[in-house]
Amino acid sequence: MSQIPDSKHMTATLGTRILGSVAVAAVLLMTLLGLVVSPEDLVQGHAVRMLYLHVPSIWIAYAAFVLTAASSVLFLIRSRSRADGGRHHDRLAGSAAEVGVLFAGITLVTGMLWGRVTWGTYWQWDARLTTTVLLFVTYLGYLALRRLPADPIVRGRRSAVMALISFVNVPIVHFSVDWWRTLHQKASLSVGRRPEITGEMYWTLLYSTLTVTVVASWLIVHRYRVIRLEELRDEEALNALIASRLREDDVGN
Amino acid sequence: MLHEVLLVARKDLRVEWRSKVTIGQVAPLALLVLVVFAFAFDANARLLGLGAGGLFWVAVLFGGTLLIQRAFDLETDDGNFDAFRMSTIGAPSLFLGKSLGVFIQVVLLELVLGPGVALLYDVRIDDWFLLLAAALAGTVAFSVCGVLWGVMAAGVRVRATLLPLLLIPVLAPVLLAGSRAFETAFGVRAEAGWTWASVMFVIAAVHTAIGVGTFGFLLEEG
Amino acid sequence: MSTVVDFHKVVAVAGGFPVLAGLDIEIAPGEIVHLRGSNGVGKTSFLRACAGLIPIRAGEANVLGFDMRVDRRAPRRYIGLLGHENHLYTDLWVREHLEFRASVVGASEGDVGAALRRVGLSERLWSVPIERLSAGQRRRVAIASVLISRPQLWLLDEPHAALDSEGREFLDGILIDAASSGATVVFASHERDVLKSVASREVTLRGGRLWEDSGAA
Amino acid sequence: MSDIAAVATGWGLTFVVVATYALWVVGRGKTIGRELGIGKRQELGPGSDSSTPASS
Repeated sequence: MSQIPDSKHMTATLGTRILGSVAVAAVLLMTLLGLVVSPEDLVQGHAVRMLYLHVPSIWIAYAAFVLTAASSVLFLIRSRSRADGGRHHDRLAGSAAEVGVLFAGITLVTGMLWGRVTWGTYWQWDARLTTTVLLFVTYLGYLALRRLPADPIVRGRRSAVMALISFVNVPIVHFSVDWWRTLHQKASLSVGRRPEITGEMYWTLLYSTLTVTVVASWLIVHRYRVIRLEELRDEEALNALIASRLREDDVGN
Repeated sequence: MLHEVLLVARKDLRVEWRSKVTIGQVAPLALLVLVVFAFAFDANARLLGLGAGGLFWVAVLFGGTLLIQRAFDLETDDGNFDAFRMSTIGAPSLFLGKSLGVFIQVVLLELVLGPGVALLYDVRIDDWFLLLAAALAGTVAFSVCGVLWGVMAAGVRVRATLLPLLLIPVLAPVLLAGSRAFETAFGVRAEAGWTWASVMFVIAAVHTAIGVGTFGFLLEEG
Repeated sequence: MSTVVDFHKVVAVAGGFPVLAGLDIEIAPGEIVHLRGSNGVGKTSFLRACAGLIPIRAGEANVLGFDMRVDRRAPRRYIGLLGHENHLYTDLWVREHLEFRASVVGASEGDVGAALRRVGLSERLWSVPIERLSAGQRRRVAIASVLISRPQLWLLDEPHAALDSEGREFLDGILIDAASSGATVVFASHERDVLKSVASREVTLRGGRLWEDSGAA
Repeated sequence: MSDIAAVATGWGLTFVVVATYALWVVGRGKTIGRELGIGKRQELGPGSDSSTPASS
């Protein structure tokens, strides 16, 4: 009754070790490129170096929330047919959301520092900052909902629905806030448009984005495994409890 | 299905009729909030007039959140959700019925708050039609969102703190759109109030669809 | 249908605890089963599992011919459940509450009066808010709410709690009538002596499984 | 605040936060792994477990 399935890939695997090493090396190079090699911006000065964290962070935050939403939808439509009851998707949603919140927080902090230098104020009621802060709080709420003690399936359904609504809400929030105020520098990295940040700065930004993506993937994979281990531990305890309950009355029956 | 929706809504309204929580407690409380806003703005008539639209919706949000809480407490206090789970009433009907009940109670709240804002903040209404349309759209959006989140927080020990945390970020666009649309209706902002009103209709429609589709997931335990 | 409830080695988990651990039981139509056992042996969980409110983790469970592992919502409409809680809207008047319950199950206004009379609630209390009633009177309203849906399977958790002796007699009469008209009754109760008359079978649970069974009458 | 100070604060905070989170996640994984008596055989084979996300 009590066995640990495929236990060997629970903590570190060769794959994630390589990923982790790559991430560390990439971060070192990114620091070098971002803080030393790349030039100052003519207008922004050193403050442009903040964008090498700010822009990749918001990209990761959005990507993580997309992952959360996609996993949640899969959880809702597939949980009945999957052998694990959709727990895989639930874990993925949970770990991605946590990493997303982390990077949304980093986006806010770096953005505010950047704003202090460039705009002269920590906070502007600018569309993207406002959207980001709402997003940040929304997903903090999502994590709070996940932390509630509940049956795993109940919690999974509840948080999946919340992730779905939160995600559907992102464009609504963005549109309405954007419409309300627009003051932000236009998107720094966008496909099909001439980037406003050019040359070495552009490549540094691109490279940082890649690096942060690697770091975030590593974090998500490990967070996933921790959730899995926690579930496994609970499951173990429960199975042991069931086994002992099934045994205890055998003589009397 | 319509029959079931009306059954649920009528039950909730009858509970309100007997307990008078909305009219007797929540509405006076929301009025009090309007007074407190005047303290915050140092009773500056110009500022209050400019912000009246937004302050109205903040007061609605505050009172409405209490109403949502109440709407689900009366289901969980004595295990009434079990009765619903055992009944033939479908989850979509329950969702729509609860939303309708909350909607009517929020309308009651607004009927008290509206004149309060108009009198206390000295507001003149330029465009009645826009005002009513925006109020309708915002209230529908508030009700469906509220019921959707209300059931998620229902019966949880920390519901009183969890519900606002979940609800307010989602309602931020409604708050924004409602405020802007009201300002246009009050003639203090020359902006497309109708577009803001339609934003709220879209939000209401989206959340109604999600609620009808997912309420069953939220209701079932285990 | 030879059995109303057919549980075979059922394991059910609630709140991270195996509340049912290998429960075997069969209940036939028309039986009045008295569930016994001390606190925490799984009486409530058994009733809730029969009602499909707790998922079955292992084993086989059929209720009213529905496989509970496939769809545990299916039998609910034929089941009347009275839990520890009364499932009452305490702000409403007694009659209003019953009218709501009646309209949900498609019963008529006349049924409301009949059900209230059946549980012995005097007519002067019909237009009183439920919150003003005593615990025993509320229990009677709750029983009337179940009665009005004419269930095929009655699942009652401590239905006699808070009832006075008159209330218990009313309840016993209702249960006997239900069983003689073909319905099945399962109720949990600590109190042994009072209920001997009404129960056709006594089942004792222990540790989430069957311990003693007096057998079908 | 000078731009260099702002950049230093931003990068510093980010590194501290991400590193703390990473250490917490790994540490928690190791703790629970030890409780369950696994994690010692971690060098076995490449990650081919279908139920963990691809180690991109």
